[in-house]
Amino acid sequence: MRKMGYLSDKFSRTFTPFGILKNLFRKPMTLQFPYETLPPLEGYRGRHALDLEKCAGCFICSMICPNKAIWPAEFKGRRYPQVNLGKCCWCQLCEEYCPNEAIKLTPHSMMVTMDKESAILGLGEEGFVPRHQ
Amino acid sequence: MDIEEKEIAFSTVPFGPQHPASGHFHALLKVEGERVHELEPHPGYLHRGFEKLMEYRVHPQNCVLVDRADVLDPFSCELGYANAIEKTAGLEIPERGRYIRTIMAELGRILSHMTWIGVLSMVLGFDSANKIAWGDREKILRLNEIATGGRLYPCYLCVGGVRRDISQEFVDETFKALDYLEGQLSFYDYFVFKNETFVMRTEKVGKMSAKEAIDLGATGPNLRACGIDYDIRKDEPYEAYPKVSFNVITRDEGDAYARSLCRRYEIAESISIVRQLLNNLPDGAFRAELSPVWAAPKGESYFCLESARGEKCFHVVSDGSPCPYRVKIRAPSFLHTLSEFPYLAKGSTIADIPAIYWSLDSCPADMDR
Amino acid sequence: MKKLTPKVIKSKGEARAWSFWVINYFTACGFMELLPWVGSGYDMERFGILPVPSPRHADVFIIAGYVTKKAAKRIKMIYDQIPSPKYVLALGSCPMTGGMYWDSYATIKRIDEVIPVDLWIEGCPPKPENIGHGIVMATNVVKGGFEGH
Amino acid sequence: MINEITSLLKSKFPDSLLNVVSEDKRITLLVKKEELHQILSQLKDTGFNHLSDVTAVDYIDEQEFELIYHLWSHQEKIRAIVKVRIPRESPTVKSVVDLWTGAQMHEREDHELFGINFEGNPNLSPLFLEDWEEIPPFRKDFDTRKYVKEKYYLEEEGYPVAKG
Repeated sequence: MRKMGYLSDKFSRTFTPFGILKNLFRKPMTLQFPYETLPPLEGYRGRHALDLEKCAGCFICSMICPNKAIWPAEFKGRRYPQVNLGKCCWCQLCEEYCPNEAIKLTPHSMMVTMDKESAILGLGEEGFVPRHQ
Repeated sequence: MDIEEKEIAFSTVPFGPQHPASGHFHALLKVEGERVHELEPHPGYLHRGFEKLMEYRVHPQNCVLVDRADVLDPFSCELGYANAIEKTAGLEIPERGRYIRTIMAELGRILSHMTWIGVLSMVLGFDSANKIAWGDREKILRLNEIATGGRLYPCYLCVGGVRRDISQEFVDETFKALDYLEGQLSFYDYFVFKNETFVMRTEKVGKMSAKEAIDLGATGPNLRACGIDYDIRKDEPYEAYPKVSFNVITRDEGDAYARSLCRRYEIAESISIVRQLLNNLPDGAFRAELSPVWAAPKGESYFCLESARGEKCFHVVSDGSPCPYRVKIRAPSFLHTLSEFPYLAKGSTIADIPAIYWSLDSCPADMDR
Repeated sequence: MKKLTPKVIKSKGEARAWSFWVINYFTACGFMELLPWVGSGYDMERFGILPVPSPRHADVFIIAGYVTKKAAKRIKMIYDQIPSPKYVLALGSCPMTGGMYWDSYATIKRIDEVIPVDLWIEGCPPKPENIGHGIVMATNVVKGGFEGH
Repeated sequence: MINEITSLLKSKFPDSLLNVVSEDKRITLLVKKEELHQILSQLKDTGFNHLSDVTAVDYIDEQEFELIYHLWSHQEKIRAIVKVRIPRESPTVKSVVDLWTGAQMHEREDHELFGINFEGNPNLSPLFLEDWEEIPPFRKDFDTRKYVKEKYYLEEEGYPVAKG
């Protein structure tokens, strides 16, 4: 049997819908994605960047990488680490263990591809050149 | 409630891996009409053999790999593994590192409970609470992103402390987020936990007594809902929990509604814990100086911690080489899904199966490891 | 908020692009990054994307993380039940090259041996902005007449 | 509380307790295989009512498995770790399902991943892996990287040289 307080509870419930009105003036919780995005944080672990001069070619980064994502590649006669974003797990161990801070993780992280081969970061003048757009 | 064993036409209904409520876990229900007679669990869809993989990796690589073990509460796995290794080596962590680890552990607990509110209300067909709860957990993920640089998987711990220091911006953002969540909790009280349909769907559903819960191996909020105050943060305190005052929430009905209230009040406790930690955060070193090729000495250790789901223990055997010899992760969801769920499902109806399954808050990835 | 001009459906591709129906079968850790999309963090229903329980009504299949051998059988079964044209979206690096579990005995290393994949989104798991970027790219590609399989 | 338990156990099973280590709130026992079941049921009577884990460690160079039972008592808040060494060839142990029903799933997992046979366990069918022909995967002599290289990585490991 419902307890006696049910009636007063019912009465107070009739006014709750008007409580919804205050939600009309609150900012929507949803982020309208294509038009407004959250500002990128400078500490976020996104795509890699390589400083060609600083890199000594010691490949400590490819030894410490848990997913074997960093492989040596030839570029202008010297061997540099080349990152395959299809294998990487963005754990920043390579940046932590690099003796002279050649490889770094930048906050940029828009990585969408239609074919798998373009997930490999090619080597270019200023370090890594993303093949897709 | 005895069922006469005359000619009863049993049929098996799969509560399959592709069911919106099952979350990649398969169970065969032996059903008579709508009454579930027996449930046979079939896990294994997310089994990656974590313990085997960890034997091939060095400690820093393991710290990164291990937080993928439990998808809903990743930080508790990192905390467990790092502490287990430090116990074998007898390593001392600087004070600030302990505080930061405890803050991130409690934020992980709030994140996991917020996700659980969303999933349980989706499973009960209560979509508006699901949308709001999953919208609110963005605040905690934003904090994760500010402090550790990673959204879901912080990869934040290393043996000997934490990999980055937390900035003042993180402290201010945390206070703002915690105030917002505290306001939302009163909204959830009125909107979810006192909602008549929610109460009707979860009260007296999946009821187990204290003795049965202990025998089945329940831990965490499922056990505390049956009246036993087993909380490792109080019984075997680790990290900075001795310096924080909080109370263990127990209820004694033991049904799905009691488990939900246990978790709801645990969010409030976690918010007060994080506030206490942030107010008296010591400064100084946050990471012990270790050589890059550090190896744990020969030894064995068993470290238990209280994750959002229950008692998560790491048993680590190391033989002096940089890779651990054997790591065993005791996942709380393992017994929630494989020994409590079949016991609670007996005699309930098909409509209650998702409500029972997600009131136990078991993460399939954590169960299969 | 920019006023949205009323949409005039010109081509078949455009009709498909605005009504992706995703099957409610999210495999692994990628599902945690789809929660903001299913919930009200980013709310994918603004793009007409709806999680649908049965494969018969779905036309997009999201592989949200690593795939074990046991799950690969079920994925193959579900993929065959989805009526064509169907599109497959793979999140994270585990379906592409085995990623984190490249040396695990239980996981499949390349998902495109099991089912053909149209769009890869990298990230472990990818940020909701990445997924949003992928969704916007998918709608443009399908609008341009990409038939899928 | 701990020394009462250790003295009780020493009096009851004098010869089968190989070594006992007792820190604060934790006891570690190494027992013989024959007396294992009696010791565990004795521990359950003294209040260790929660079985948290049944773990196995594969010491391949000593050709032995080490089974570890982790117990917890809710009243006294003490943890007990019982270890037992079993030979590696045909590892069989008496099951503890009659003491704790939670142990059934732990033993089933250890059976599938290590190949340890538990007599008395009602259901030891495979749990995680479907139609698995190799040896149990968590044993030390199963090398997962060699297995994966044959089965999955058909083409070579390297990468094309990046054109300059």
